[in-house]
Amino acid sequence: MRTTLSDDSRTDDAVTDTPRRAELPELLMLLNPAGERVPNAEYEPFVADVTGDQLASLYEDLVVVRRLDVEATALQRQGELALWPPLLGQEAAQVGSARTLRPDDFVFSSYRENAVAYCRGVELPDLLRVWRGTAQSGWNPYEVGMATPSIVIGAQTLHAMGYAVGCLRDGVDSVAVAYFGDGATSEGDVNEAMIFAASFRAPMIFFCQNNQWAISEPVGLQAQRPIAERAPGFGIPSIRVDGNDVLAVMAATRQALERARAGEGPTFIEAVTYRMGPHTTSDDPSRYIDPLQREEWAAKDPLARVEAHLREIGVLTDELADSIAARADEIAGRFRQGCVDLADPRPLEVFDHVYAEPHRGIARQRSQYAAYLASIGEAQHEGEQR
Amino acid sequence: MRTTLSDDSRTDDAVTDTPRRAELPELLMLLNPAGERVPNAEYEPFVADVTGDQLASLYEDLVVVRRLDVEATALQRQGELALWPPLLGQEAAQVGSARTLRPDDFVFSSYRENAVAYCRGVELPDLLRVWRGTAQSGWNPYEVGMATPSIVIGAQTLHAMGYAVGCLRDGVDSVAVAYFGDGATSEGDVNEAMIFAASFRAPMIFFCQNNQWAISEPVGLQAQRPIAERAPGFGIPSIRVDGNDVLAVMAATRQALERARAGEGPTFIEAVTYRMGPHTTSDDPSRYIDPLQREEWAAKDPLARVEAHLREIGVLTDELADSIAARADEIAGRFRQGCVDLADPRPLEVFDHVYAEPHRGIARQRSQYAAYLASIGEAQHEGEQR
Amino acid sequence: MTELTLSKAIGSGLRRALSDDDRVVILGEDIGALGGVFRITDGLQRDFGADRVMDMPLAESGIIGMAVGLAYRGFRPVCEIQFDGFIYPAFDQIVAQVAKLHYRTRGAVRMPLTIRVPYGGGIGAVEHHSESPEAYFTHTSGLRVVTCSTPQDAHTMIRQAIACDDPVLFFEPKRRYWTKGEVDEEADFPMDAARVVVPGTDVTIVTYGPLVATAIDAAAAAADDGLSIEVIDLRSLSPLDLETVEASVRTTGRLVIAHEAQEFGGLGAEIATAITDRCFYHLEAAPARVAGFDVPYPASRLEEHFLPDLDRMLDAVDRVMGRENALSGWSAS
Amino acid sequence: MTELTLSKAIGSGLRRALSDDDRVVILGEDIGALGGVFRITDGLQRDFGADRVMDMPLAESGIIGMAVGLAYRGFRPVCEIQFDGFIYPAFDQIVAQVAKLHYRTRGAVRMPLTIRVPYGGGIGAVEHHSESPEAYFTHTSGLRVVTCSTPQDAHTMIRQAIACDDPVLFFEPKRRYWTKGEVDEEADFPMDAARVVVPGTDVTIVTYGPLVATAIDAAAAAADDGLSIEVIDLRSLSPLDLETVEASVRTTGRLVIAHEAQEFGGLGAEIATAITDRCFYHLEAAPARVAGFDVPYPASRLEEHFLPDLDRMLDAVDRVMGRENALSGWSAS
Ligand SMILES: Cc1ncc(C[n+]2csc(CCOP(=O)(O)OP(=O)(O)O)c2C)c(N)n1
Ligand SMILES: Cc1ncc(C[n+]2csc(CCOP(=O)(O)OP(=O)(O)O)c2C)c(N)n1
Ligand SMILES: [Mg+2]
Ligand SMILES: [Mg+2]
Repeated sequence: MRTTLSDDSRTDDAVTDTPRRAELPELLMLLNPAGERVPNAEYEPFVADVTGDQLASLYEDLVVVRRLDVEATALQRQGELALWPPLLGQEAAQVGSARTLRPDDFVFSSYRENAVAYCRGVELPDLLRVWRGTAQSGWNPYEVGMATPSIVIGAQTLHAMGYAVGCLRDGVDSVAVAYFGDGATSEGDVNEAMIFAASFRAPMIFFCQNNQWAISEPVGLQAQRPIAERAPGFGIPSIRVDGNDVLAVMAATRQALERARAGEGPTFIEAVTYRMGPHTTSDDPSRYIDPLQREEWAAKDPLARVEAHLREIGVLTDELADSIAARADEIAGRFRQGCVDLADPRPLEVFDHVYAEPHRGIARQRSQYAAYLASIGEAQHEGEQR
Repeated sequence: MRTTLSDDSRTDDAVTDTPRRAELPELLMLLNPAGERVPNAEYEPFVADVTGDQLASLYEDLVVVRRLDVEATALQRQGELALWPPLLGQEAAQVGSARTLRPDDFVFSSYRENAVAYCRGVELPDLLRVWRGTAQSGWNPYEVGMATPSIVIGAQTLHAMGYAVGCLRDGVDSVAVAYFGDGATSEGDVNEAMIFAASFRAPMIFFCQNNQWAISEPVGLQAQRPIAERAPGFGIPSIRVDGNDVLAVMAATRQALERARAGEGPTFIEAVTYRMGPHTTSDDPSRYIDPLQREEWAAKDPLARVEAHLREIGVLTDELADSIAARADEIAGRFRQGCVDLADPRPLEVFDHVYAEPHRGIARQRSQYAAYLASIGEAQHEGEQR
Repeated sequence: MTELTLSKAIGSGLRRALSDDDRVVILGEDIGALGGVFRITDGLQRDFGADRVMDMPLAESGIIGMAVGLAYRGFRPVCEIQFDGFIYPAFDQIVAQVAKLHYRTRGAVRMPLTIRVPYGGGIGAVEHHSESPEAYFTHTSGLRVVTCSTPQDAHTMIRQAIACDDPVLFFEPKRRYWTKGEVDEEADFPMDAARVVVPGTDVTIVTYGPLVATAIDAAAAAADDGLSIEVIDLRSLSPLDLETVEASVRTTGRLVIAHEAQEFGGLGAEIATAITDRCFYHLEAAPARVAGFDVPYPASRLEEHFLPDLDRMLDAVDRVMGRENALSGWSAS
Repeated sequence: MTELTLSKAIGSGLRRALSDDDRVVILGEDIGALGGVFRITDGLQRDFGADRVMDMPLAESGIIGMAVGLAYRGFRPVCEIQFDGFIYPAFDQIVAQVAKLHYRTRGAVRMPLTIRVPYGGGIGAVEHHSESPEAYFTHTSGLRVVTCSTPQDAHTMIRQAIACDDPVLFFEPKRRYWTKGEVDEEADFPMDAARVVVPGTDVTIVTYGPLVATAIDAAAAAADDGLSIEVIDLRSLSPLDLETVEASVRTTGRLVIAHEAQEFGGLGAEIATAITDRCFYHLEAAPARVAGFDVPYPASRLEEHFLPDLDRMLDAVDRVMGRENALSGWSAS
């Protein structure tokens, strides 16, 4: 080995500090947990047009998606669903961002964005097909502007980036929105998506719901610094927003959308929120969650603050509250009914849509299996629901 | 779809600027292209102990590795090597960092770090085995503290991270150093390595030689911001250093090593340099490189400035220069001889070392192939060099 | 001897490995406080510390790449991939690094990694949670690939895998995690030796992992029908113990191979080809495969139509026996 | 008709695809100003612009993931992976996304991607530049996998692949890039139809890509020896045109399968198994495989001992003919 001029030979040990970095703006909040508006000259203009009635409509969505979420959990407990990933606590992050999009925008999400899907107009039973196990996707992405959710963590962020570049090439000002979690930020794909998006100035939003947990892992395992600090290093502006504040989420999303539509490229939004339920209905958070932490977050509930505010400004009367509750119940009823009505697929559907064009291998296996089913007397199942 | 509260409905369009970020420190430079020392109170202490003789020893290495690089290119042109990836222009980045390491530190590099390997004490012919095609690795990593270079871009950064965590677990203060290029920073693996390294406070250095090119792609395609700006977002301090300034590289590396040995975790160093040659001997840079850019960089040559400085301070006499040149020629001669002397592997070596423990499949194929070789009269090849 | 479930048998094997060798470390997502989503590592972090049982950031390539570095430094890392369908982000690290480093370095660097992968279907899960990707790895030189079907094998083989100086993919048949059986911690056998589970003389069924139980049932059902089926549990998928299969087929002359993985290019093809080569003059019929269809793993309400079951195995037995079967009279279009 | 090298024939196919359909875009590393490391895309960025022929950041998962998004938006992306050994970082996007999205979405979303992969050895390259990873993809349901051996096929098939509404892995036999041949731009044939290259009656050699030329030489050499060999170029590796192979083996009764990829679990096993199933009573001998050994691709000065060549093919022919061969009298240990 060459003679080492190693650091050991030095006497002075002037280890310097981590290079100084500007602190990122504080968490953006426009409506505090008590339901009071927080003044903010920079971001208020983004929601200045939201009337009391519109806020009430957002509130209704918050109530409805929470109701649906609770209903789905119940359906799972009753054996009607195989699994459900609750979004309890993340209603404002999802509704606030999704209600801000245009129909021609396109969402690429993970599995937990059921409130986003609801806001995109996905039919109620379609929200449940995957979780009941009758299909691997619930809806036609092109009908609602939302891709089939990705279960492989982070993969969808690249798809959003590609779609956004496609929008650029097509000369339209639609925007792609990638939803993902705090855990997802550790996957190579999410980082590659940021690199490509910056390079191509892709009109897209990286919408990270930092709900503090990736199953049992606290966000501190994935990130030593606030997640929003990563994007600027890639050349992507970012913002940390109170994810339990529907107005703040809306304002940040609108800012990002405008930037994207104006040709200024991607924005990264970290919506800081909390997963109030288990990871999924299969999870046992008692093994890892400190109940005190959960309680702290319960005090920052995304619905309560909107309710308080709407009462304060006189929009939410008891009457309206009742009618919203009734509407939520009614929707939940249809949701439940839609769930139990979901038909099982027919056996030979196992061979459908593997390829878009005819395929000799599949054709042969399909016929063989049909013959097999006939031989064991299951032929009658074909052509009719089982 | 739910009624959209889209951004179109807003009249005011207060798109704000990208969040302000502190500018990173300027490129660290301690010896300018004219060979003058640049005062720097923060970093000078890291090289205050480097005597004129030591600097001359560094200079000798710079001269030797350039000489070896030129020789290897010639060997390739003459058909003695299948390929060679020149490091021309990157001598200071490699020698300055490698000479700063201790024997018990461990390097994980890419294919272009032949000067690093030389400084780690790799035997001359061992530098060439891979490029002549006689083996897929040149040396035993444990003998020189340097892993077999990774050709898959970026993969080695994760290995360095794992090795560094291993050092922590073993309670030793050795440091792992990952060398990689500007292009590599786009790979998911490199980003994951930063995330893990930050999370585990791995005692390691991310040493990025930004030579401005990834084959034909300019660094601007990979990065919209200086590469060193990424690391802080992951919680890793970083520095941009003039990669053609051997002293600056040394200072930055020592700072990072001290930090790592003191338990303060990883550091990211971006050594800004230039690939003065083709990507490899198979490349045709005339298709994509602007000769003017290359000329500009030629003026910042990493050897010239050390030579000027050493002459200025009276250490480099004509006599010493001649003896260094003679030594470089002598080493190059041994290098060439070592190359042509490299023996071809014996046929059945194709089956060696697939597994560390006996394997019935390999044993069988090996015997069968031995029988086959015997049947076509090649048995005599076995047991002797071909 | 204690009675354990297959999952607990793996857990106790990991525990033994951690106590026997302090170079063993475990890496994975949610393996610490949670004990893994299947609770295989339950209690291990508590008992061996977070320095040896390490929760990993959510990145599979990162996990395997980190293990490579640890192996370079002399550790024996055991990595958990949470589900079969999440191993692909780590594919490059596994096939281009883990599998090749010993060869690349001409033996200088050992890669004694174990990569645990809960695999297979039949648990009513959503997409990516029911796959059988073993053939990608059996086709990769430099790796060893094993699986297990009993608590005893699970316990012994996980310890063998960890002790092995080569990288081992350890596939765990997740739908059999709750299978119970006696476990003798001192038991030993070669990790790459197949096991004749049921002896028989008319037909050989070769299978592994989750379908061993199904094959045993098939043998029982066939016995009622007067047919004697030999069931072989491969245990090791790479290398294959072809000698054991060959010996059986020399007797029976008839071979059925079953796996959950898709048929086309699956391990069944390798077994059929190798055995046809070795037993050409002993075969009474072409080897038959019973495997997943060549479609992506379907939604769970369709999985019974994807997964080989007892009836499909018996139908294949009828086929190699030349008896009436589903395809009698069937012709390809 | 023009005489072109195989590489230029692909280039001209890409050029036609770009002019015929403005939804076609090309993505890859170094494909712009450089024209790709093999110059396949030479001049395309100049002529079609950087919006359609796009240099990509150095990240393969990113490239394929981006193509998925473009396909979602109705584009037909053609991705270049620079070398065979660099496809693995994209493995997850290919097998878990590209291959499955059409199935997952019940046909709502099409994935008409083409993924071009220069593959195979024999060019004296360093590690990762000579691999034959096709079996990983043929085992993946939802993908189509093709390769080519002549400039004509190269030209026609790359256009077919791009026009196909399914994802197609297009493997390019890089050591045959310089093979010359006539190319008729209007030629057409089914992309999944095998081609009988040399008709014969004694032995069938089935192969594809780089080894087709070797098999033709083997047939010529055997003819001198009085043996009539039929050479079949598969073209499509998934699906397989088993009908063409079956018809041949029904005549010859003897099958040799050759590929560069490692033997264990390679495509040869699938072909041998399927043909044994279809032609059991016509086979005079067990099908023989001539393939890469089950070792990682070795250093280039050893590659002649890894790659199947004419002599090894002829030895396998002797084996299936029951003639004296290398393994006569050989026995496994
Ligand atoms: C590639 C991959 N690895 C592992 C998993 C298993 N898994 C499912 S969800 C999850 C945690 C995700 O955390 P986060 O990204 O924060 O999203 P959240 O669940 O909190 O919404 C894990 C590890 C997966 N789905 N995909
Ligand atoms: C995963 C992977 N993709 C592609 C390649 C082909 N390739 C070899 S070198 C190179 C460029 C690397 O650029 P950079 O990281 O800047 O290193 P430099 O060559 O400039 O030293 C590419 C694309 C590779 N080796 N590995
Ligand atoms: Mg989370
Ligand atoms: Mg570079």
